[in-house]
Amino acid sequence: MSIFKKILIANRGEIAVRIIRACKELGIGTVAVYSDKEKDSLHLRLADESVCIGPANIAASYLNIPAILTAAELTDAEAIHPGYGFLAENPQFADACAKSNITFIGPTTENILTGGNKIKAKQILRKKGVPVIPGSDGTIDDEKIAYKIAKKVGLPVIIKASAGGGGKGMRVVNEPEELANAIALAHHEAITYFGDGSLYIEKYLTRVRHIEVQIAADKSGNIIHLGERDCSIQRRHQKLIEESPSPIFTEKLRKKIGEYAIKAAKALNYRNVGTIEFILDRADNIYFMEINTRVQVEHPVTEMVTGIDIIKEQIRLAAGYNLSVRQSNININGHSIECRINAEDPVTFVPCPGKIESLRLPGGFGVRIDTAIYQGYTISPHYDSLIAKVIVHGNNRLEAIARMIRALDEFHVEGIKTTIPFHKKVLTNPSFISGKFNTSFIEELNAQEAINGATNSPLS
Amino acid sequence: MSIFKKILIANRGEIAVRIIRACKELGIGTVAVYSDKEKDSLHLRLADESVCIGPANIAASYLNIPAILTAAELTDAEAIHPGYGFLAENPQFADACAKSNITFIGPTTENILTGGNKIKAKQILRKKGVPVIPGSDGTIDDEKIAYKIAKKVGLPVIIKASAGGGGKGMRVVNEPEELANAIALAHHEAITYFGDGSLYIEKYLTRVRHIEVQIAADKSGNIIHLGERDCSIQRRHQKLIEESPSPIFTEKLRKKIGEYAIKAAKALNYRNVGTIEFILDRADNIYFMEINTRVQVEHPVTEMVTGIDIIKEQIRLAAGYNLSVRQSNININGHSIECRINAEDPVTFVPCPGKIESLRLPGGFGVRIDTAIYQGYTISPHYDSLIAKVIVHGNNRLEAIARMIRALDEFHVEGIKTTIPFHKKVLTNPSFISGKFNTSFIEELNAQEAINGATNSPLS
Amino acid sequence: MDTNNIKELIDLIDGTDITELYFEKDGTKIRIRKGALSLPKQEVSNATSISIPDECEPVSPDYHIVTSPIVGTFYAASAPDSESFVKKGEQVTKGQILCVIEAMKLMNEIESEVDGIVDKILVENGQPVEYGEHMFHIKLS
Amino acid sequence: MDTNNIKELIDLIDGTDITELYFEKDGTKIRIRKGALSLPKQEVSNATSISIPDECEPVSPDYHIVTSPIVGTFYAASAPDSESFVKKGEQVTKGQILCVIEAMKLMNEIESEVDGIVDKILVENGQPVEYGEHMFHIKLS
Repeated sequence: MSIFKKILIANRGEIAVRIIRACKELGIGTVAVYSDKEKDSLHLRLADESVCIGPANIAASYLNIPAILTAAELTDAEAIHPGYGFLAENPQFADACAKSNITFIGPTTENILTGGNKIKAKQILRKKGVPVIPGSDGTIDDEKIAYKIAKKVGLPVIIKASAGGGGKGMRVVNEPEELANAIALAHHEAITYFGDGSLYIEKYLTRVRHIEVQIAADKSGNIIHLGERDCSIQRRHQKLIEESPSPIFTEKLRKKIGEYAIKAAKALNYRNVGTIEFILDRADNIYFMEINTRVQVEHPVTEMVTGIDIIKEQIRLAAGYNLSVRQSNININGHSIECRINAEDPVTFVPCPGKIESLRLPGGFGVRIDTAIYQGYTISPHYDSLIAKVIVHGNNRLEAIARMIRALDEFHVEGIKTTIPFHKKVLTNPSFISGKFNTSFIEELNAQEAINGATNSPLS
Repeated sequence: MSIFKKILIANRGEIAVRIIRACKELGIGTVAVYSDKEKDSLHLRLADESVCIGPANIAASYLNIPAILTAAELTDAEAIHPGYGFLAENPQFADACAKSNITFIGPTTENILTGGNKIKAKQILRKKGVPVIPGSDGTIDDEKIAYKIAKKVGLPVIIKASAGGGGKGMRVVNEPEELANAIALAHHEAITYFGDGSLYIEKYLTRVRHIEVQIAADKSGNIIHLGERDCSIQRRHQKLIEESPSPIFTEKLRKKIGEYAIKAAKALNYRNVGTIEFILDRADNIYFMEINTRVQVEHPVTEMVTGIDIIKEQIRLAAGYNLSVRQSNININGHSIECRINAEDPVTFVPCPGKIESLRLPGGFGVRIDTAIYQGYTISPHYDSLIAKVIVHGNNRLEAIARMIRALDEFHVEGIKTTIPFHKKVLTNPSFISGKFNTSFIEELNAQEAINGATNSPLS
Repeated sequence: MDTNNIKELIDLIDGTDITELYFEKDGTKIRIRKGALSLPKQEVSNATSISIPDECEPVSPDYHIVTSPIVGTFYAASAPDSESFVKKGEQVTKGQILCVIEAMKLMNEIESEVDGIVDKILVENGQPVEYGEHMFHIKLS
Repeated sequence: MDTNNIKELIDLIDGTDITELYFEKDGTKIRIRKGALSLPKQEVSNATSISIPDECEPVSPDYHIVTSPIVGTFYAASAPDSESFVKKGEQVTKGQILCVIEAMKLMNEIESEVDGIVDKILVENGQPVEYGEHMFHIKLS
């Protein structure tokens, strides 16, 4: 067994750069792939080799399985890292890699399939004693069952697509008479977006916290967790600010959620790194929500507090090594916060691609920048609007917040609009600073501003 | 007692930026000072206010005590941080601040005076049982005494100016007949450069390691040390690469040198932060060399392994707070390395100022950049050639080295020459990687390359 | 040639989207360029020529460039011991096979979209090709 | 070819969007370029003026600018109840005191280096001044 000689990175932007960095530090050769309008992208410049795999249209390039596998074969890459998004949670791709004798850097195809089937995942974990959100134990085959469940768990409920994600195929139901229509609509969306109309029903928990646990598992069955991330600052189910540890977590709660995460990983026979997402309600009840079978955008906050390089660990695990650390050696040091900086209008959140005319990134003690932008680079409208992740570490949460504010003050960018002013508004909000907030924070902040009058907003 | 409302930073470049960052995180207002050709300097842009204090000539601006104090008074700054260099170790300046009721952020005037008088510092510490380099116990008033000492400690010896620094007023003597002439020359240089002809003589220790210990002391007499830094990679007494911990240190040696450092600080009645410099010889003997009564260029490597923000601690101590940590709470986590990137030719080390046409700084996990440069900035020939400090942290020394190499690979700069290629050569050298090197490393590396032929050098 | 001739030339290209005209005859040389040129990351200089990106080599409109539609391995012939599909200087017709690109064990035949003469073959047998990589220049006939 | 021919050429391209014309004949070479040189980091624009740094305001050579030689506080008069050393429109002679700048409790008298008329006083009494800050414009006489 030895580490790979060369890895192809089937992604772009900051995550491709992140993976290339890990490979370089491990002495692994790197192959970047790109679409034909991306000759200036940073991931090409940093990789040892690069292959153009198709036109800007992502279906023909970053989702083009034959092109990516051919690029890997032509460059003698032994493994493919899919990053997040694109093919990261595509079981066909994981399978196709295996058939081409190329290691897919991620969990097993079985893990990906279970992660993608939210009903199945819930069923398995409920049986193993992991609490799940009250609701249907399987698909809702008829409307009457849906009524029964709604009555049992109490309204509001949410209808979800089993194969869903990204807010699609989801419908909240507040009144019994809305149920039939909601099911019909969700079914239609589920078929349209995912080609699978299976639905399930759950109690709709509001004003909760979104807590997730990073896990890692090796082929010998060792499983560890790296503590929790609090991702409750969301706008329309999109995470904006993440932190580790959660400001409201006690050691007791951390131990409990960690045990659930490990139980879940064990039940699913999980391999490689992944994330178990939970809901924490106002009474500190923990409910399993879903499992993400990939590395996540917000993985750096866990790296900052544990000192563990999750991407390096992921690559080593994929190469067949056992975990490099034991649970007992994992300590949470200080506090870390990540702000996702998007090329978007800070008020309307409308994407704002364009050329970066001038750029000065923040730096100094406790500041980490994960980005693929540079002065003179033109942000393409074809891809995600995430342009940089600003990650800070401090000895405690207040130091981390002060550091993030000073880092965002330093972040100078001309030529495009970014969400930096929005982040500053959140970071200086008393509820955020107190740590007492929930998934409705942004919504309520915006509602409050609407009441105060848009003209009073520092962002308008 | 409360923290300052506003601080004037009597410096420029990366250290001014470093101090402004600490102030911002502490909620302290900042005043930058600058010379009239520096309107584009980053420290002005990041500070809340700025005052032009004179022309580019440093004697008329950054060394202009009345101008700096007037700027502080006009802006209502309560304290002045001198950074390093310029007025940082000038007792007249510290005194003048006190007379103007402005807090000098640094040690007492008495500490600065003792630090500047190397003979006195040695005498004090020898009495307190801190080993010092064998040599004269005071100034050498006549040649005969010098002969006697040289005979006693053995050749080679070094003649040093008591008020000296930066390699000036120093003469190595290998043969007895060279002694008289060396004394005459050193005396002449000492008068020319420092206005004080006092000399002392020491055994000249070669192939040793330069080890220094960061200390911090509060007004209540509490003193802590933050472990050692190994600064043995030097070229003509200029540090190029520093690391913490030292690759050859055992826990026992760390405990011993820490005790010496604290004993020294106690003997000198030291306040605020400072550094005790030692020599470690091939038999692991430790000798006190000198004390630096300021923050040092290489302070970040200590911050990276201890998690303690030395500049914040320094400001708090100057404001009258006690130390925020105890010795028992200080742990050395992982390994940190700093490379000083200079705007110099990587082979000849000739300064190379000019406009930065294109710039991409390294980033990602474990990488910290302390710099005041940006794309489009023109490096002035009037100041130091240090343009950026690249600091990395890893779980162990090999990870830190791999991370530094990948960071330097990423560091893209056009328009000026930098010492980056030189650093890469050192970082990939087997002796450096093994950790077995001494202060002659760079000299011997260059000599070896001269033998191999300049044309074979990857840098020529 | 006098200024009248030049006026004629200018009238000729003015209003068209031609950006450069160069003319040389009997020791007389004329170059006319049109349009604002911005040069990235360069000081203002006397250079006013348009920088040509890698992907669009200076091929006159009389030529057709055949690019690779997929990532794969370029094969000039159907089998190792066979003759090449086309040779330099050879006349090809629309629909004629120019080469094969192997990807995922599949042989993708690449046909000519034009009638013309093979002017350049830019890829060697067995060499990997990227998406969009230039493979042939075909002089239109 | 003489200047008339050149004038003709200039008239010719003026009003068109031609940016360059190069002409060589019998050892005579002419190059005419037009308009906009693009400056780095800017969109192509019609602006061709040189950007003027803050410190050198456009003052004609007939004026002398008195700048502060030190950081300090500007005083227009020797004492709070005294008259100003100089007023706008007043004639001053070389060596005449214009103002006092206080720094470190020391009063530094600033003398005029020229003869002329005080055209502008840019600083108010009691206001802090930086090194190099413009204090007076004096119209040379």
